[in-house]
Amino acid sequence: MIKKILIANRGEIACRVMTTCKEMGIESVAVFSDVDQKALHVLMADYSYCLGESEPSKSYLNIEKIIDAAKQSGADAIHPGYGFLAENASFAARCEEEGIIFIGPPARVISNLGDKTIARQIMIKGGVPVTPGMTQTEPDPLVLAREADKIGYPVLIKAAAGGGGKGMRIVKHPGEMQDACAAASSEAVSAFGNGAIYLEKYIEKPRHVEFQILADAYGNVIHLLERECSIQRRHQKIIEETPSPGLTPSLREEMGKAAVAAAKASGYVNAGTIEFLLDREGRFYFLEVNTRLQVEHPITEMVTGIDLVRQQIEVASGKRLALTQKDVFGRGHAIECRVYAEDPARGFFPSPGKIRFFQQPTGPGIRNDCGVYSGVEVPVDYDPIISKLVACAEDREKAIAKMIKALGEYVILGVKTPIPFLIDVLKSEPFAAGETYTDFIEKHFGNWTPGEGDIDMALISYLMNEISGRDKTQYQSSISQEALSPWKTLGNWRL
Amino acid sequence: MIKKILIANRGEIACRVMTTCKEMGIESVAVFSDVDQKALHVLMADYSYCLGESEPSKSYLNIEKIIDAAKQSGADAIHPGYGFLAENASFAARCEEEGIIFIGPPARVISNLGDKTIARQIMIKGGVPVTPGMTQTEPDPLVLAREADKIGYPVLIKAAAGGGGKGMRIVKHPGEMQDACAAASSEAVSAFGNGAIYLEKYIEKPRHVEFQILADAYGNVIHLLERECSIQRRHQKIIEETPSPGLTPSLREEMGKAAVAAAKASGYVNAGTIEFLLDREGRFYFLEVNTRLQVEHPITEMVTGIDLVRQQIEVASGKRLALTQKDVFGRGHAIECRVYAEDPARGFFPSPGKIRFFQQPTGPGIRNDCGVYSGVEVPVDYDPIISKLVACAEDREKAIAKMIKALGEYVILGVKTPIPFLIDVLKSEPFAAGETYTDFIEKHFGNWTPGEGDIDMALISYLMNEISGRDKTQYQSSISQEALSPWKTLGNWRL
Amino acid sequence: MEYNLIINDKTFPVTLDIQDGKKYVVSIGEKQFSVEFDRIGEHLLSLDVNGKKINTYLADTPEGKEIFFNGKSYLVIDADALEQEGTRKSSGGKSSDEVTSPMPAVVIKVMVKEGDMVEKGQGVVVVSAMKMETTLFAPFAGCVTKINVQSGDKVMPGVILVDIEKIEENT
Amino acid sequence: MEYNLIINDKTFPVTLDIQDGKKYVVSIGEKQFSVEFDRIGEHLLSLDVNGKKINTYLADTPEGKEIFFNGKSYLVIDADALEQEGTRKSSGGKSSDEVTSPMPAVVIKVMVKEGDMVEKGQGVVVVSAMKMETTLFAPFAGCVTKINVQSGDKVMPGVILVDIEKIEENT
Repeated sequence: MIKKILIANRGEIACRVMTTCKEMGIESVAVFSDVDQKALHVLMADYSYCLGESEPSKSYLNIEKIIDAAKQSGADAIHPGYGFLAENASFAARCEEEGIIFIGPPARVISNLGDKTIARQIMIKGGVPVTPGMTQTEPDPLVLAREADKIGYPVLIKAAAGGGGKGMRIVKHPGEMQDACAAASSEAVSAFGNGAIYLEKYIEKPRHVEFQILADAYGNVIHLLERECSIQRRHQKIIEETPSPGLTPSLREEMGKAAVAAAKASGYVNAGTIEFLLDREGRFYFLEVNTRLQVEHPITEMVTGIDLVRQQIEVASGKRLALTQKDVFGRGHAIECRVYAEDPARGFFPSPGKIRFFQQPTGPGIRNDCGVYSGVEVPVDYDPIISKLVACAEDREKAIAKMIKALGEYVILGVKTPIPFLIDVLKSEPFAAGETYTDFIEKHFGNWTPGEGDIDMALISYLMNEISGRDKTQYQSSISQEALSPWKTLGNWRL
Repeated sequence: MIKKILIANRGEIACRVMTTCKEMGIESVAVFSDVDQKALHVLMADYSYCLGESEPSKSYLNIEKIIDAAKQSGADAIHPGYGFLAENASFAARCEEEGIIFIGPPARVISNLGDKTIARQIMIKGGVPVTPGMTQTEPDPLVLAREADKIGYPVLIKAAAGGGGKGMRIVKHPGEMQDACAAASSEAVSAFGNGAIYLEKYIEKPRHVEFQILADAYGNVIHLLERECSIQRRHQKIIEETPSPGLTPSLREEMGKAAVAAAKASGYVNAGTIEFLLDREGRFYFLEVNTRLQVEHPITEMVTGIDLVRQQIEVASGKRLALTQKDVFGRGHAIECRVYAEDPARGFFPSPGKIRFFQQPTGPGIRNDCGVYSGVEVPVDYDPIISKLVACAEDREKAIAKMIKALGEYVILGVKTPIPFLIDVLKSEPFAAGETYTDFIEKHFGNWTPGEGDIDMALISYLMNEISGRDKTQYQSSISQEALSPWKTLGNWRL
Repeated sequence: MEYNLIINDKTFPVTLDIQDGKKYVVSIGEKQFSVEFDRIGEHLLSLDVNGKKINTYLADTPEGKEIFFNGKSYLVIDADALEQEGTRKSSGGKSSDEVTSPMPAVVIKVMVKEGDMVEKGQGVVVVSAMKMETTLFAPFAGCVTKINVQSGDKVMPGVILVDIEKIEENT
Repeated sequence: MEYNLIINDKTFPVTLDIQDGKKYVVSIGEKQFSVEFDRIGEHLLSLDVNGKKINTYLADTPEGKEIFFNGKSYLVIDADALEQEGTRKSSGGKSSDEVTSPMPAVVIKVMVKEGDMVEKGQGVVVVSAMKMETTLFAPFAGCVTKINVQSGDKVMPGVILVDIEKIEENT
């Protein structure tokens, strides 16, 4: 069994992994860059290793330094979290070579599924529905245009190495083909160092629905139901929920089977996510596999009651899955909001800086996977996520109400956050109606502004604080009136 | 529908009720005594009314003042919480008279079930198993002795108005009968103003197992599974869990049916708890009905996913139960620890005072129903509960591990708490084995002492704090280095 | 007491009167508010405004006093104090003729050339930082007088990327 | 530097050496610890002790410095500072001849009479407060010289309920 895990990550996800480690009696090792010396994940760990300069390539992306830290600390295993090295096949391979357990799928699986055309081929062989399109990359725009004619416009040009919307172009008319190919390929070169592109049918106004899967090393695969992740800005999810408002029980069963088939076809081991696009007619198409713990995994944990990190660690230890498909059932409805240090009023531009006051919402059905605390700096160097707030209640309407209440009570002073934006989205008619398609933000909140708010109350607060500031000495001295404690009278022996 | 609720209580339970009010869009009105002006429940409310002097009879137990506050504030309904006026039939009747909805059962039901002998008669009629014993009070010790001979020793003398272990005596031999009757009766007089006693078979080494029930005004009754509450000190529960380690599925079903029968027999409406004693042979006996929200209700909410306060409010609004028995199923295992301001090393003596620093544990599956914050005073005037910490996980073993971790991270400085005691109980062999009988604390932890602990680490901390204190000016000046923020460079327009 | 407080570049004259020991009257324009409060901690005030309670959280930031309640933050600045300080703050409501990056970043694209006329809010430069690209917009209508960077340049906060000469609008 | 620190009435001589800028060596008896730390907030230190990390929380209380980690609190007092102050604190380890209630309470029962000999830890008075009854015990063996209360009396903290004259033990 694993006794000590190095977490090759930072922020909320490193903290999340350590929580389960501690419950399992496993020691945790944090790694950190210079700017993260006082980061929450460092405080939470049993041991910590400094990786040096803050630049990701010199710290959290530096394979040599991380392997070295694992060896020095005597860690049996490495958990990569998400981002950074989580889907880096060479890192997984390097761990395998060094005899360190990589908590994730085998390097070969990461590598195969990381290439979109290979992944498509695997899925087609496994009988998983894919969007009509090519299974090979193609440099010649003329060949691509012929394929587009066969599939029918609109089509989507995609980069083989793609991710995060980079190297993607929608083409609605044959005339746009040549320019779009050139643009997508050059974008892909600069983003991934690989300009290879291919072409798929473009699905209009889809939902993004993904299935959580769990697989052990003995061929047992189950799914843990779906997550709907259609609320995105710049191709990044910001609100996720489960169950999806777009699924019927029979569609859920069908998609779940496809997800399990996808995992089996790729020889998957450990936790992973099969992403699908779901069109308005209830047809679904394989999109990609995320070969790691997903950012939005907590909503699955809330509705299934299963700790996914524990499952990951047990599978990585070589254990068989203790769960079968019939042990998995969802109850209630969970919603996650991603809370970044960013300014929703100015194009979600990052807003790093010192958190001057921080107070998390709490209460029944509330979970906040968090990586910061009062007084800490959100550094400019990394993804500016502060936390993921999750609300779970009996049904969707109650979960929305719970989330709106929790967001309203989430105090983060010193950096901007999307909280007022998230509240407006959750209170909106189309969200309440479950009309969550991938164009949701663009369509309904493209021109969002925070609005005036309650200026009067802000002015009143300012004044009362000024007034109270004058009494600050008095306030503080009352704090130190310790002499009045009844315990003073105990004399010098204890009851 | 109810629009504004006055919560006739304080502390964590008042806060708990307000949380659901807010999620339901219902305004909340707090009442408070002079010492509670800055209490958390006052901060959380939309409106608040001062009741005056801290003495309970002049504030939280003062029916006139509370009715007056409800009228002044325009509250439609009153939620009594637990304790104080929660099981006071006159208060419920008074609310009925004033046209204010009392969120609890009808006054008549409270009154009937509050008298133990009447309650026994109701249960016998309803076919609910009761401990062999008398259904009438009896002043003559000779008559009581004859009854005891019939039932067989040991027997338990109980006060009709009893509660909290007062007016109770175990009698093992006929010779002790006369003295025991006199003692129990006089104790009952001074505790309840009513010396009436009766007699039951004494169940040796039982488990305390209770069932949560929900009933609407139309005769629909369901149960929400059981809670095991055997870990008690001075007849007060300190650790509760669900499911009970002592129940088989068939016994659970049988007891659940008895609980529903008990509720129906008494004409119950709203949420309530049917308490049973369970003997070593799996026989169970009606103990009493708690005609209110129970302190330990959160563990039921965790495993069933149902918000009991919401159900209470909806039933009180005249709605039919939306749930049927088949909608209720438990998942996972939940444990609650009650955290009081008290000193476990000195007979659990209350330890009121100022909370100098407070930091709640958080994380997946953790809930802390809390009534305090950093800097608040725990007053000497009331029940010294700080919070109820709840951990929920896949199974009992994991829930115990989660609770031990959470307790270890629960920072409460300034007042004593039972946290080290609770950790030792949860780590103990008999607890792990589920050997939770009502004599658990007495048997296994009667002579508990906190132990030395890690003196070295405490000394080291002290020294490092001293060292760091010298640099405090330096530390504080680094806090105010605001001038270095990159945002400073934004100039005078905003991006 | 009279205050001039700035929120979102608007100045609000506000008066504060002490009614008795604990009660205050705040006047904002035509509106009057009866206010009581308790200080709960360094960052928290519990207010009672016209009988309704609300908790507000406060902290000092380089830009002014940040005040949070009901899921929304407000930046409040005392105009008089500002004047006394004699410094210009970012929310002081005056104009600037500079486009700078708010943080260390790489220039991805310059979208204008010298001599171009730009509208208020028009994209001027695209920079990339913290794993995301962002467009810097013109803060007002004007004429681009100088471009100091090109695609690929690393820029630090405060470096002026593009100079824009303002054309007065009717506001 | 040398310190004499008191925990649970025991005094521990401790020495502290600064090794380099950030490293310290703490010696407690025969044991040596290599320590680094970061101050995280007013009440929190992040320590690294012999390579293993631990967070400890601290606050001043009237009785001394309260230190919390791993679910347990410790009360630490600087014996030297105590001496300088010239005051006796409750954990100072000296004797008292008073029995007082720790809070406002009602006397339920007096279990001794004047002239009684009592053992250390013997129940002396039962009081009721905060919904519970508690027994006050004799802090040491001795002779009851005076009883100042009777059943039903309301007592305030600091009121001496019973005077006990100490009989010296061999400790």
